[in-house]
Amino acid sequence: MATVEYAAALNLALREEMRRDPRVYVIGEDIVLGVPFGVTKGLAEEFGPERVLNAPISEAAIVGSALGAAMTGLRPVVDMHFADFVTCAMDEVANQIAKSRYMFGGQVDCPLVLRMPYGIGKSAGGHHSNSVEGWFINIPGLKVCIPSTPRDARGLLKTAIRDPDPVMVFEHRGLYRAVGEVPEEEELIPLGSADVKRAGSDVTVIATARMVHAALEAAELLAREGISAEVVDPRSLVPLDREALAGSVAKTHRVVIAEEGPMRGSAGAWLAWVVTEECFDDLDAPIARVAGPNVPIPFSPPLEAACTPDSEAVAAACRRVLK
Amino acid sequence: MATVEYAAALNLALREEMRRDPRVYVIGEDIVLGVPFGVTKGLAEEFGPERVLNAPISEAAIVGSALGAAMTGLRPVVDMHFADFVTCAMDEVANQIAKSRYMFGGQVDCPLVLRMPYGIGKSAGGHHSNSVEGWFINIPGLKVCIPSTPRDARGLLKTAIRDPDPVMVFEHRGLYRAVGEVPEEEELIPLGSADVKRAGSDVTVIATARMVHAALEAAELLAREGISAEVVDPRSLVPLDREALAGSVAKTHRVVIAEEGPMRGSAGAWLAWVVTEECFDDLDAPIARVAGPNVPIPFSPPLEAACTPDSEAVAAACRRVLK
Amino acid sequence: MQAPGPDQLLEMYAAMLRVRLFEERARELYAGGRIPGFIHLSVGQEAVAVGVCAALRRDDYLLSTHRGHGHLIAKGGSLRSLMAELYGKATGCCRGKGGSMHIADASVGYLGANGVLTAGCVLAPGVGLSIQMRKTDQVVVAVFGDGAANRGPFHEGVNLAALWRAPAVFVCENNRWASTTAQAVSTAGGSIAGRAAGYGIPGVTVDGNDVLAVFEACTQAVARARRGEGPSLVEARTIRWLGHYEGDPQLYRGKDEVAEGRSRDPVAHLRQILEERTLLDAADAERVEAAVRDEIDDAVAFAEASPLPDARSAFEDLFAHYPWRD
Amino acid sequence: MQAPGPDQLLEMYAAMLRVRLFEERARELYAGGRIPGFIHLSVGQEAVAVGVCAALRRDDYLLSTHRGHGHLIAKGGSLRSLMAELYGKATGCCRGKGGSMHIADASVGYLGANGVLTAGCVLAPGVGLSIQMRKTDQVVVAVFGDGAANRGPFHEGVNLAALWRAPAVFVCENNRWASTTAQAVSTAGGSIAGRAAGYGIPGVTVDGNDVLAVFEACTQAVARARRGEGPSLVEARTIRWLGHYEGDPQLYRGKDEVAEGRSRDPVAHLRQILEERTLLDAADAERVEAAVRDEIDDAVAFAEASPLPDARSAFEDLFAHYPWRD
Ligand SMILES: Cc1ncc(C[n+]2csc(CCOP(=O)(O)OP(=O)(O)O)c2C)c(N)n1
Ligand SMILES: Cc1ncc(C[n+]2csc(CCOP(=O)(O)OP(=O)(O)O)c2C)c(N)n1
Ligand SMILES: [Mg+2]
Ligand SMILES: [Mg+2]
Repeated sequence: MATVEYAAALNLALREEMRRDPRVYVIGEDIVLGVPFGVTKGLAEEFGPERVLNAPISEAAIVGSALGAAMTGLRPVVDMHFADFVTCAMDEVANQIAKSRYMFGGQVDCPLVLRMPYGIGKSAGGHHSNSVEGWFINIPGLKVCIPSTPRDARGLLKTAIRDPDPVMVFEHRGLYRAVGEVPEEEELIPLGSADVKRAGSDVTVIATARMVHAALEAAELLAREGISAEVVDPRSLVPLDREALAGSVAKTHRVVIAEEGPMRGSAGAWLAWVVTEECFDDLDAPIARVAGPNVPIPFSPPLEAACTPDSEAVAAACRRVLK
Repeated sequence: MATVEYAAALNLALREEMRRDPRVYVIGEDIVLGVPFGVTKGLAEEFGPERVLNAPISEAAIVGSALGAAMTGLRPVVDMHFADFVTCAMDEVANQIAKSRYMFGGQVDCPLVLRMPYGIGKSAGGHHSNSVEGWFINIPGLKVCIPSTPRDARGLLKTAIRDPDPVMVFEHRGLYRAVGEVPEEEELIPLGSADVKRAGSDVTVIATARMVHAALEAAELLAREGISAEVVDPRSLVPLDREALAGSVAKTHRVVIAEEGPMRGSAGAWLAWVVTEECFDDLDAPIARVAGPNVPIPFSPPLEAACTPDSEAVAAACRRVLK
Repeated sequence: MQAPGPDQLLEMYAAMLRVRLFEERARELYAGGRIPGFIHLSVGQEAVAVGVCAALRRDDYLLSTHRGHGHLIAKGGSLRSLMAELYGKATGCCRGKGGSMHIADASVGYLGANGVLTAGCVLAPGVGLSIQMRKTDQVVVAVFGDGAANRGPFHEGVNLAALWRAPAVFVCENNRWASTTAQAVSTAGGSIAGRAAGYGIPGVTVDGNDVLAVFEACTQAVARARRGEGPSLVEARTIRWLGHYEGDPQLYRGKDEVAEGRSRDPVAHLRQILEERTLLDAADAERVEAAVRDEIDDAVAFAEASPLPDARSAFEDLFAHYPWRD
Repeated sequence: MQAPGPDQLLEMYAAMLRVRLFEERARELYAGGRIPGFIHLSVGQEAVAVGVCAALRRDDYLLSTHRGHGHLIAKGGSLRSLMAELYGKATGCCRGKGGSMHIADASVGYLGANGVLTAGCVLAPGVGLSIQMRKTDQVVVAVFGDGAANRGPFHEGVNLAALWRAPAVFVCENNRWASTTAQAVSTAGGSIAGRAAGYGIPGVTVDGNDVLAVFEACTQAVARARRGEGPSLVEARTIRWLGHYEGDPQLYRGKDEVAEGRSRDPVAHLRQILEERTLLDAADAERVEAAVRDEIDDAVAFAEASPLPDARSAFEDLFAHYPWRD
């Protein structure tokens, strides 16, 4: 095991897959130098400008061209720069990438990956802090994963690149510098396999991306209070490992769902639905949700903090469902 | 009361508001002739081409220009042509319209309306059948209504036009020819006021748009079986009339939520969450949801039918929660 | 450029007729309730589809529009699976999932009609990139309407293709109208070809009722693309004889425009050229037409005889691998 | 066009200095940890902001970019509320919600910086429409970068404004770079002004380091717009002296470019003109600079002294009416 940053683990996944498969290329704005998060740094040196393409500021064409390439034999990995800007290529994602295979009756494959750096942090303000994964789980035809650790990031991105279908990878930008262990040997993590990040018996916290870490911190706090929290990371939202979620709830009977995006209409609401559907009889208390408030993310640090769900919020929700 | 079509009721609302307020204008593709749904028919004759603007096929500019106009004193009503094409103006809606007031600290108002003809019907295929309201309830800064009858359509659209904030109006295109009574006198229906479309005591069906009618048909079927279903139409999703939903559930203790869009990550999942949050102790059975499957809407009639939730599905769900 | 030889001219004539008669037949079938949904026909515009595709090889790619039957036919796609798709049958090219607005025939490089205007313009550079990376000498054509030229993806797609020197040709099928809206009031500057200069690529306007003019312009553009010299834009000015969609009352235009179209009938025009060059006489013409009618009859019979898809197939084709409950 | 008189020239000089010194101060404050988030500075580009805004009235509108401090200052916005906003203070122009990338000062028609590139280009025709419908003779300017010119909203916005003959001016602030990407490799055709012809509107390229050149081109474009003759495009070629954002290691360019910029310092250039015309001597210059420094000191003191916003205010300003629980 090597200890690496989340960004470096993603970089490793890209390198490994680009070495393995000459059809894989990466495209995005400023990716040759790997600005701003460093994920694609050094790839151009190894794979040349033909496979590491700095694109003009043309999100629709970046994403649309990836579909054109994928339909005709390549395996594009698109760097969305900030997930917020997927709005500028929304038709390409929602109507073209998600639907082409289906509408054409399976005549074409669309093996492509959209890397989506997302989330709140560092006072980036309303246009650079959005959590938009909820939109995409509502679009049939897309797979959606959301790694929380360097190891998951590498393993899921590799799987995503090999997947014959379009996969979005939501990378929380607050995690790029987070470190963790990554196996030396190649590792593929299947989509649809949740991971228990901490075992516990009193309450199940289902958390994604940065909120996994908030949940782990909360679990520490709660442990001191004698509460044993299990932290389950779905790792992919589509497909979703319903069995793993249900298995945990069958044990704990209490559920907290934690995400960063706005409370209303989000992925967490869907997860809550799935838990209710799978585990209604197992639930001893109403599910609690932790999510951002229904406002854009404001700039000023105290305002941003007020809109950022944290470990305290998770801990409080756990106490609530245990009351 | 006059009996009019849903499309005509919307047309009436536009006329009334354009007469009342010279700042109101309508813009969209082919709206002078009112193609394809007839909602804007005849407006150009009455209000002239300055206030009824046929736009080029430039969704981003149509929607973006509406924001520019709204911020500087006008009251645009945008005809999205098909809600599906909001993907082509997603940044303008999600990052500009929804966020400007907030990010600018309240310096500007953004009073504009986006009319969103949506839904399944007539084998229009994957690019003209989407239900996307779920994305927008997940975007703070937008109000979202979804009328099911001519009366609601007129009353809500009028309120939306007078609202100082951006409002999306989801108009199911399968309802445009539906008829219903509309008061002769002016009527404004406030956002955030649900309507009980049929009173009942055994089960609450929360349904939107076309599914309200499916629910009413289902209620008829069920009545013959001795089951009394109450049909509650939220009419707006943001704001949401939580009290009315809770009030109905307090009476029936059983809930079915019916919508047309895909099951995963949709508005119905959010409604289910709200019901659980408001009424956990009142619920005598798990909530049931009726929604479309997680596929794009296919073209061929039997396939389309297989993907269109109907009154049978609602009735079956009611029976299920009553078992 | 080499002028098309007799055989190619005759092939083009048959293709023009194939499009014309297919569309007319689709029209009848739609009126008779055999075809569900909405259809946008290309009667009067055949010279564009055929002129473009005659300049292409079978392994070249084409990204089409909502008005795409003619492009598919001209590209050499199967009439049977096309007609079956319009019917919504299980044997349709998209297994009944697509319909008129989403037909595709990957076997001839036809990468899809599109219900979203201008969508193909951003796919095109990516197809071009794929050609470059796979080191084949294929070419990709993106067709779009005059109305569609006003959407952002036109700008982004042309710019990107130009930067990459992608082997792409952007073909604007300018039929003067975007549904009820005249080109003159939706397209500032008045010329779509004129916009090419802004991206440093060639842009030409041709008579889109003259298949040889379209063919010539496209042949040059395609040759340039194959040589690795990058994309071009061809604006073909033509006239749509029928409504925007079947059922369109056409309140927005007078009968004179259609009369003008008919007076410049692209099929008759090519026939006249063939006759002048004594490549076709009345008997030949009848034979060609009969053969095309047979093909279409066969396609209709195939579509009629085919089964509707099983409802369960609605849940197939979304993903290559779809092993989970969702 | 009338050449600017002495007073206006002196005002422009003060404005240039105001932008320059504000940006330099913001840089120090950012380095010192007083300003959170990310900032994009416009040092070296002052002639664009000032040349554009000098051609505008206070009641004209401006839609800005992520690099928007200079535009706000040149438009006459309050330094105090700008600086307080950069600090994230409650007294900031956006009450701390916006920050550098989302500053706005509606009191001077500055309708916002924007974290999404090119967004202003589609807002502009609507502001123009509003001006037309309200029958004022205002003008709207949309500023965008050279990189931003490659996004679709540029195309759609310019086309729509041209169709409407909107009183709009599109100003491309071409500083050669879009973050790490050179204009040459992102903009096919090489000229943004050259794209104007495709929409039938005037497009000119000017030396963006020469405030008088920018002013002259913009004055003509603004006059044209006010006369109801429609939009124009002005491409001002300038040089950014600092990184794309504060902290940018600038690995993508050599020092020579910044040296070139400094050798064509737009502030020094105007000062030289003023000196040549004997409108400014060393003592005047010192006085102007001292006054500007005082303004900036005052703005910093205001920002420093202002309170941070109360966390509860995060839940205000979303809607004009927000009476419900959600
Ligand atoms: C993005 C988008 N906007 C609007 C529509 C609705 N629509 C379908 S066809 C059409 C007119 C298209 O005109 P043009 O591009 O000139 O093609 P033509 O129909 O003339 O072949 C419109 C507005 C659409 N399908 N997609
Ligand atoms: C739609 C969108 N895409 C990408 C970005 C990220 N980004 C911010 S500034 C920038 C470069 C902008 O270049 P240019 O338009 O030339 O303006 P400049 O920074 O040179 O002033 C990029 C890519 C963004 N903010 N918005
Ligand atoms: Mg047309
Ligand atoms: Mg730049």
